[in-house]
Amino acid sequence: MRLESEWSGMSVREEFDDWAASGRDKGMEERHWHTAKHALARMPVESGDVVLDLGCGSGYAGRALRDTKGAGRIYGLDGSPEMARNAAGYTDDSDVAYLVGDFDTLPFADDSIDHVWSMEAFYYAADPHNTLSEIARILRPGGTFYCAVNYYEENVYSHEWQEFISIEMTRWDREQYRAAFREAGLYVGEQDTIPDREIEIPEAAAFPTDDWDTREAMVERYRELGTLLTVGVAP
Amino acid sequence: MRLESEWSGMSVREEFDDWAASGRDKGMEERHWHTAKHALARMPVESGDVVLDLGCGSGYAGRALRDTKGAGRIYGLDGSPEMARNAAGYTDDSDVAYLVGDFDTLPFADDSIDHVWSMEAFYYAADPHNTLSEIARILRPGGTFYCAVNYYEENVYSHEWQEFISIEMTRWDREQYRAAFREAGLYVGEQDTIPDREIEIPEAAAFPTDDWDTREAMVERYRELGTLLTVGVAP
Amino acid sequence: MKESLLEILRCPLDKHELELEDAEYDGEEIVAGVLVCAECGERYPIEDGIPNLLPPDMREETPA
Amino acid sequence: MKESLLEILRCPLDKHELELEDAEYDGEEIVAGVLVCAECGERYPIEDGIPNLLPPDMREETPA
Ligand SMILES: Nc1ncnc2c1ncn2[C@@H]1O[C@H](CSCC[C@H](N)C(=O)O)[C@@H](O)[C@H]1O
Ligand SMILES: Nc1ncnc2c1ncn2[C@@H]1O[C@H](CSCC[C@H](N)C(=O)O)[C@@H](O)[C@H]1O
Repeated sequence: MRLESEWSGMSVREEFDDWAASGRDKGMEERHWHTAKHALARMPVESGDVVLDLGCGSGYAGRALRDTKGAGRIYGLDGSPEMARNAAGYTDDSDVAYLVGDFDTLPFADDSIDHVWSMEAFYYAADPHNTLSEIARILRPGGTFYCAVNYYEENVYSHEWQEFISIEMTRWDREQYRAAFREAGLYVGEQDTIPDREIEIPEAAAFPTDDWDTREAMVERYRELGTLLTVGVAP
Repeated sequence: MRLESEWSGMSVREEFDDWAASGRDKGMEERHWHTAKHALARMPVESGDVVLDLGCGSGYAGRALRDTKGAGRIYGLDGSPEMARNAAGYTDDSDVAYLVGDFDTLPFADDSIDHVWSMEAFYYAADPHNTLSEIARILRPGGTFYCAVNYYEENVYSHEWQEFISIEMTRWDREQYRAAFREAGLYVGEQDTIPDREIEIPEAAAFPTDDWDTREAMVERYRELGTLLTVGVAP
Repeated sequence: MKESLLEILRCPLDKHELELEDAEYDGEEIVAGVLVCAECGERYPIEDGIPNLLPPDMREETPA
Repeated sequence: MKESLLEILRCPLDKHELELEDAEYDGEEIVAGVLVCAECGERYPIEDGIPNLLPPDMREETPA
């Protein structure tokens, strides 16, 4: 991990426009796909459903739901105009659209969305409790919120990430996620950690690497801890 | 697979009392644990919650939820008195209790259960739609029904099981499970197949075995298809 | 079974409350007795601490 | 964006409906225009087909 930025006080727009411009949207897509695809496969999306991808980055997740489950319309929302522009550039599908917006002020009508997806983005919300209330507001009854994060308390290897990012990140543990969902009026349907079985882990002799002191640590981070998924269901 | 029984018209009680007497409750526990433990880990059970295990067999699943999540009280219901008796014999925990009952007439008050679990049992219900309505009735709002089955349409290797069992089995596909849950008034929180990564699969040279013609078939059955999990959430 | 189970246990047929009769205890455990539906009067036995709430027609069944 | 998005899109501030002004179309796609809140009058631009619904204070931000 390199020190990408030491500026402080940047906005989501500034920080992630920068990431988009340097192609990090595609790098994240590749890495996140290892676990995201398993969480996406679990979603009870029916053909014709409207799905919102919060912090969509390159937008790969929504496009996958359209391909695999016949989702009717996919909206990818991102706070970075450059991310949304990149995402729009990766598809010609007119039932997939991107918009610029912020997690704390979701620009959608009450009960207008069937399912909400978010990968590695929720913890950037300035007020995550408010974001959950907003999600509960826009979901129709029985709609789900699939919230996937690699940055969480039990994943001790993720704690240092805050040093490299100028936006304040929320680091909840598993229980705090469940409690916050319930506080916002969402039922908790499941919680799980999804291991990344695909990232290549070199033989022991290769350690320390640039990023990992020991093979054990890398195994724990990816094969054991993985991505924390919390599923909320709107009443 | 051997022809265990060719009698017809047996009741759940007769068929499974027989299984219990010959120790098959423990054999099932061992095999089912490979995938059941992953589904159990996902359940949003909080400390103190009341959990009902439908068709509990040896009762291992409920005991695991008490150990790992601090469930407050566990009730295992089974239609076979011998299964319930065996299950009771495997624990001294006074907050774990077993009872004899049928899936179609659940002997519980409305809204009295926090979560319902069922592994490899639901499809024996004489009227599965009615059983789902009964589950929706006894769950409190936000309570979940974790329904895990190895016998389902997409698992073509399971189709022949009906030949060996005298009770009529319901073979739904993934979509039929989701539709039936919704019809009974449950939201669908997730649906997934959980591979069995633990069962030993011999080298190619060992095939055909008693049970499997080819290694590919055995790999598909266990590593790819696995256990179908459908999660319902009570409104 | 403990008495806490009684609080949520209901008659499988009409879902009315059950009354415990002829109870035998071992400490806090009810080891034997009969659960009687306050509405329809149907009787469900508790044997070795395990209540049998099968509807009567399934309980009485004899092997084919 | 297509007009179907307009049906569910709302003002991020007060959640009221938005009216489309100065729209430019490319087939069914709205490629440019302004979304105006029917209640508070706040204006949200559509550029290259992408509506920007950031609240005005986040939209106007300049680099630190
Ligand atoms: N408050 C906020 N509102 C809207 N988008 C935000 C946000 N905070 C962060 N984001 C966006 O969330 C994304 C996080 S990176 C993850 C991108 C994508 N989901 C993936 O899996 O690869 C960035 O694109 C960033 O611009
Ligand atoms: N209609 C019904 N009502 C109650 N129990 C039933 C039933 N049909 C089948 N069962 C019970 O369901 C169990 C299926 S075998 C599975 C047992 C256990 N869940 C495990 O994972 O190993 C048997 O114990 C059987 O007696």
